Amino acid sequence: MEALFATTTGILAASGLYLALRGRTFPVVVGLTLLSYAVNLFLFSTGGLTTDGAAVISDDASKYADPLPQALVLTAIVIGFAMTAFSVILAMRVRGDVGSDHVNGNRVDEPREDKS
Amino acid sequence: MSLLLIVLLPLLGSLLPSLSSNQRRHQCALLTAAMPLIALLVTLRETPGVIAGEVPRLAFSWVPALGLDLALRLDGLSLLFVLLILGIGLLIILYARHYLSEADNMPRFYAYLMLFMTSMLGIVMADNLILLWMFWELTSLSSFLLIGFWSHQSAARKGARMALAVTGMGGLALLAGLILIGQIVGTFDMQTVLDSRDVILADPRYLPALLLILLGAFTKSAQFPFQFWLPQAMAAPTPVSAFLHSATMVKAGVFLLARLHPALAGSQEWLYLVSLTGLVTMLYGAYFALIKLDLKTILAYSTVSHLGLITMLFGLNSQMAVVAGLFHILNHATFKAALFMTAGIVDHECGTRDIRKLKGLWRYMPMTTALAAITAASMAGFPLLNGFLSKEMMLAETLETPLLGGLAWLIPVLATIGSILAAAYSLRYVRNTFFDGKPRELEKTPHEASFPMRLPVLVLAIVCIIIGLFPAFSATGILTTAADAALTMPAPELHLSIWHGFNLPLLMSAIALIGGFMVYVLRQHLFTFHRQFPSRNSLAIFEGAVQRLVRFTQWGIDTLENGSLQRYMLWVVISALAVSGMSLMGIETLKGELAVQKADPLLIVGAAITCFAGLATAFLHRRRLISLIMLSVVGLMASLAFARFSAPDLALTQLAVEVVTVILLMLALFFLPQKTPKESSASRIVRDVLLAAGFGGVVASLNYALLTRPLNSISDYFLEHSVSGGGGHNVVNVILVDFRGFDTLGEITVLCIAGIGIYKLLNRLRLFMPSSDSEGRPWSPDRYPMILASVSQSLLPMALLVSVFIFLRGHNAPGGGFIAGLVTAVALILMYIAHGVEWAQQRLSFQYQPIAVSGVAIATLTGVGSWAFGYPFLTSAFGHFHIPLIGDVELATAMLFDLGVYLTVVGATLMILANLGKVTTSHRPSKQKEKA
Amino acid sequence: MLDFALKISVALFAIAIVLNLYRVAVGPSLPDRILALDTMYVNSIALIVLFGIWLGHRTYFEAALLIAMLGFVSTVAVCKYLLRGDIIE
Amino acid sequence: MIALYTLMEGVIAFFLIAGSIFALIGSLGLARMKDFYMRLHGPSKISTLGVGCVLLASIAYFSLLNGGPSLQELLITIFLFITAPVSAHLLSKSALHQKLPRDPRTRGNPEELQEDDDETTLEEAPQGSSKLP
Repeated sequence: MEALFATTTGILAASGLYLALRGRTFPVVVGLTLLSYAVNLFLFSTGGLTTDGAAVISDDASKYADPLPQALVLTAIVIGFAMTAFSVILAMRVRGDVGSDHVNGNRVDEPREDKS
Repeated sequence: MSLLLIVLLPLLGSLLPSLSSNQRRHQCALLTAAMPLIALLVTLRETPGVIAGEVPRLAFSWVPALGLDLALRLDGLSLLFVLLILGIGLLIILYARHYLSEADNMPRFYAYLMLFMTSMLGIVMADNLILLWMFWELTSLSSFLLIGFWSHQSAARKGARMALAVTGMGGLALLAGLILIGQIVGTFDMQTVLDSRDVILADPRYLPALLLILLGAFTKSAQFPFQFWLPQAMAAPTPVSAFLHSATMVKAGVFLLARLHPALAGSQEWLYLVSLTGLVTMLYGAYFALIKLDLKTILAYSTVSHLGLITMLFGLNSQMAVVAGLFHILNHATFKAALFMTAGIVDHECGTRDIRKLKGLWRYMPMTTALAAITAASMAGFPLLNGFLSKEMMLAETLETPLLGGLAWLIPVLATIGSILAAAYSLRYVRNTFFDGKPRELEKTPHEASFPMRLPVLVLAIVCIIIGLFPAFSATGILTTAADAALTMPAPELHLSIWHGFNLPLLMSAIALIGGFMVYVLRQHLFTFHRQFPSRNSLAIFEGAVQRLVRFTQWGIDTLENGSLQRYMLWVVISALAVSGMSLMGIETLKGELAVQKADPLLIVGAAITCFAGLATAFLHRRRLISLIMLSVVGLMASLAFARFSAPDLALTQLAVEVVTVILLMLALFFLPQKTPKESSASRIVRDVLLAAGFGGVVASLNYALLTRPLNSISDYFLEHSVSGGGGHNVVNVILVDFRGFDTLGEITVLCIAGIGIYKLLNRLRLFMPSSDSEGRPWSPDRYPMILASVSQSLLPMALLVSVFIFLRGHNAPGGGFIAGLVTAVALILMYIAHGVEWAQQRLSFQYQPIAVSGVAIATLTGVGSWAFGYPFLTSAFGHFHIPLIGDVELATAMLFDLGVYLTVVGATLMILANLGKVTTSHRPSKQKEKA
Repeated sequence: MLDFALKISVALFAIAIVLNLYRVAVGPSLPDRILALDTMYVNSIALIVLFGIWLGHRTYFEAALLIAMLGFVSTVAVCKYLLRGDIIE
Repeated sequence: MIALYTLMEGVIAFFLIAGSIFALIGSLGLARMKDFYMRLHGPSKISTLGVGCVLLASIAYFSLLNGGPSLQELLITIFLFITAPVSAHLLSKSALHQKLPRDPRTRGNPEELQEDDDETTLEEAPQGSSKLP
């Protein structure tokens, strides 16, 4: 199970990184989102993989899932959204101001119909 | 309290000039002078007490963690300097009023001057090493402003920059040295440090600390080899030079030597380093003072020379030498300030400072000539003037030094040579400027300066004469107190008098004066000799170094920062890979000692789906919408994984965020190309695939290694104290809103800021809106499908109910502010999707920015509220209440905090999405419009 | 009996999700993929509920509820995108 | 009492099995049917029914476990039953908008698909043929 989990995290991270290395803004943003999924899973797993741990404190619960990584990842997810949103808007702004959606700010090779 | 007044009044004075306009110059000068005048009176009131042996002190704790206190003291040493700074400062204010031309911005000048005066007073009165250093750096900064006051002149800018660079770097070295001293002694408190001489001298860190501190002092006091900045600083207006280079700036270095003398002096290192540096500087400065042609440059080099003299005296490890040094500080300040002012008068009236053009000015300005002659004679060490007294003491001390052992006779000889040169350049200064024929090639006919401009010089000249004639009456008291502060034991009894009988020092003085005259007469030979050396312009060398540095950094920037995000990413990833790969190589086996759990088939299927969808997102990235759909599959699977591994809160959050992200990305996609062009070269793709695979491999190995090793978590604390301490059963939520509430506060602040940033970025953004989709089909004319519109409206109350439910239960069951906020936001976004912006805005008649901000405010106020009850920030209180239907609800202040979180999330999310939706401004073809 | 039924049920739902993924992957049209994604959401609800029954407590009830709600919203959003391009207008 | 439990267990098991079979059939339809319009049927009707069955099983199970009616799952059921038709409607709307090809044997000739002169299917459509505003 651990190996399976780790492999999945690795594949998600690899896919995310590949996208983040692309030259256009949209794949980069998607890649960052994917990468943040991978990172969240990774961080979450630092508390160990608990299958039937209780999520809330109760008297008859025998084992609990580690709450600390969960709290960390919870805020990480929300902040990750804010970051994605910000980079997406930045990408739109670049398109509006530069006229291209290339991450390096190139003004070249923009199809004609996209100019308004 | 009066101590604080002395420092703060000039600071206040730096604000006052700006109240007056540039035209009303009298008013401006008066306003400026008022504050230091009051401060001087306060100081004078304290003076009798200080001379009697009291040391008024004042301390407030400022940053206890750094050992930084706002501590001031006024001992004898401080008193001497405070009187000099304030007294000469007042004269400078008067002088500057008449010196500055109409074009100069006088309020600005005075503001800088007062700021400088404040920082100088701070240095001399600081009772804490770090505080002293702070004021020290402030003098560097404010002197930068003063030297570069005529910022339209290139020389002023360059001189100011050089002074800042040299003294600023010295300041950093000083900080390091002071910290070392603080480490040795264990405190930064001045008195403790001064009393711990034995501890400091015995510590192995003494030498590095000493070197660093001396570096700071020597750069400030322009000691060899850092003397070069001082002549360049002559580009400053003359009042500034007169102030900085007589009583203040450069004296800060020698002040530091005197201040730390009780703690650091007495060792062989101190003896050699300080006294030899001083000796070399004295000779070097004196030689160049004789060579140079510009009046102010001559004075600058003579200042360097005299500072060397003082430094040498402090270095001699003799008590009387320290007294002599302090005495010379006082004397030098008086005559040098006066001399600078005469140079300023000459410059002001003749339009040049070139000694070759100036001659015979006594015809035009007899008063100034007389004053210059008196003060220059004092500088030369002429009897009956104050300079003579301290110089003779200096000569007497050099005779007794053990320095250089068998070669000790060299010291008095060299000191006498320095004195000869001093007499020569003093004579040259006076004779070449004011006598010796008639002026040539002057631009305007010189005339005597106005009386107010001469007045400060007159005052200083009188002081020179008074001290020279009645030293015992005028200077003994303050010198003895000052020496008490600068020495470990009571100062030796001081017998200041003009006549000590025929002795060796008197002979040396006589040799100096006669020799000086002879050197002056024979100076042409010296000039001829000097011309054989290639001239070296320190400014050019320094500027060249600066240019090289700039070119080097520019090269570095061009090489590393070429504007390509892809390249930055590449470097970041490669370095991350290197670091984490290295640490992975450090462990023996990848698998740790923990037993591996068995994987069930469902999990395998789930992992396979996730991996497949993740890879598909990457491979299909050129068809963007499909890639996005694949991304949602990954998101869904991730949240199922969170649910599977006992993290319901995360599953909920992940779900909500995933949907919001998809909506966001689709909103953005509308304005971006639908497909990514094929532009990566094959080799680039191979490189990226390899890099990504390597990265994935490292992440997977790291994760596996982590998962199979035993965990040492602090979570047990949270689990134990969640109910008793936080009053909630959902530990994750309790951690968020209670245990680590401060982190959460930071996070919602970030969220709020991101929302506001996006709002601003979208402001007046105009983008092309495609009128048809990527296949060229025009958009469907049906803007708001009716079924969707009506059904979604009935779903809204249900969704809001769910979010309230999740919010209220959050403390005890999965849920909480974050998730409830996201659910509410999604529910409202559905309204936007179904009915459009206009419809939604009419019904939701509130702005989202205030909601987000008020959320942060509520959360902060909740935290602040606990202060009102005497608890630390963000302490929570709670109680349990039973609400019908919902169940046992706990009402805690944490709940209020959670409400803040909720509002922030709702506000920020809607601020982002709704504003993005609003970018489409123009009305597009629709069914409704066609009908109309 | 219940245990056995649960296992069968989970297995069938897992197969169903794999079939959905197949449709998401091959398409061929965008509505096909969206439909498959929506079905995947619905099947996930069932999986979560089954998981809850297996554990014997209802901690995951909210998760199921949210999938129902949010899956709908995301489907609606993508459909609106296909129809109008701009989903919030 | 034990008989009741056994009976209830049987009922729950029945609902579970039935629900999952329904869901499987729905997804099978999604995977196997010939064109989009046919594929839409499976998930939107049968899968919803399947999940409904599972939710019923859950209601029964937790009622049994807690010894009282446990109706929270009803909320999910209501939600699903309201939203499923709406999403199906929107999906078919967008499919018609995109003029997705249909199986030639389909009877009826909906208005939206009549001017079906577009030869290219969705996936091979050339990029960037949209007109300037």
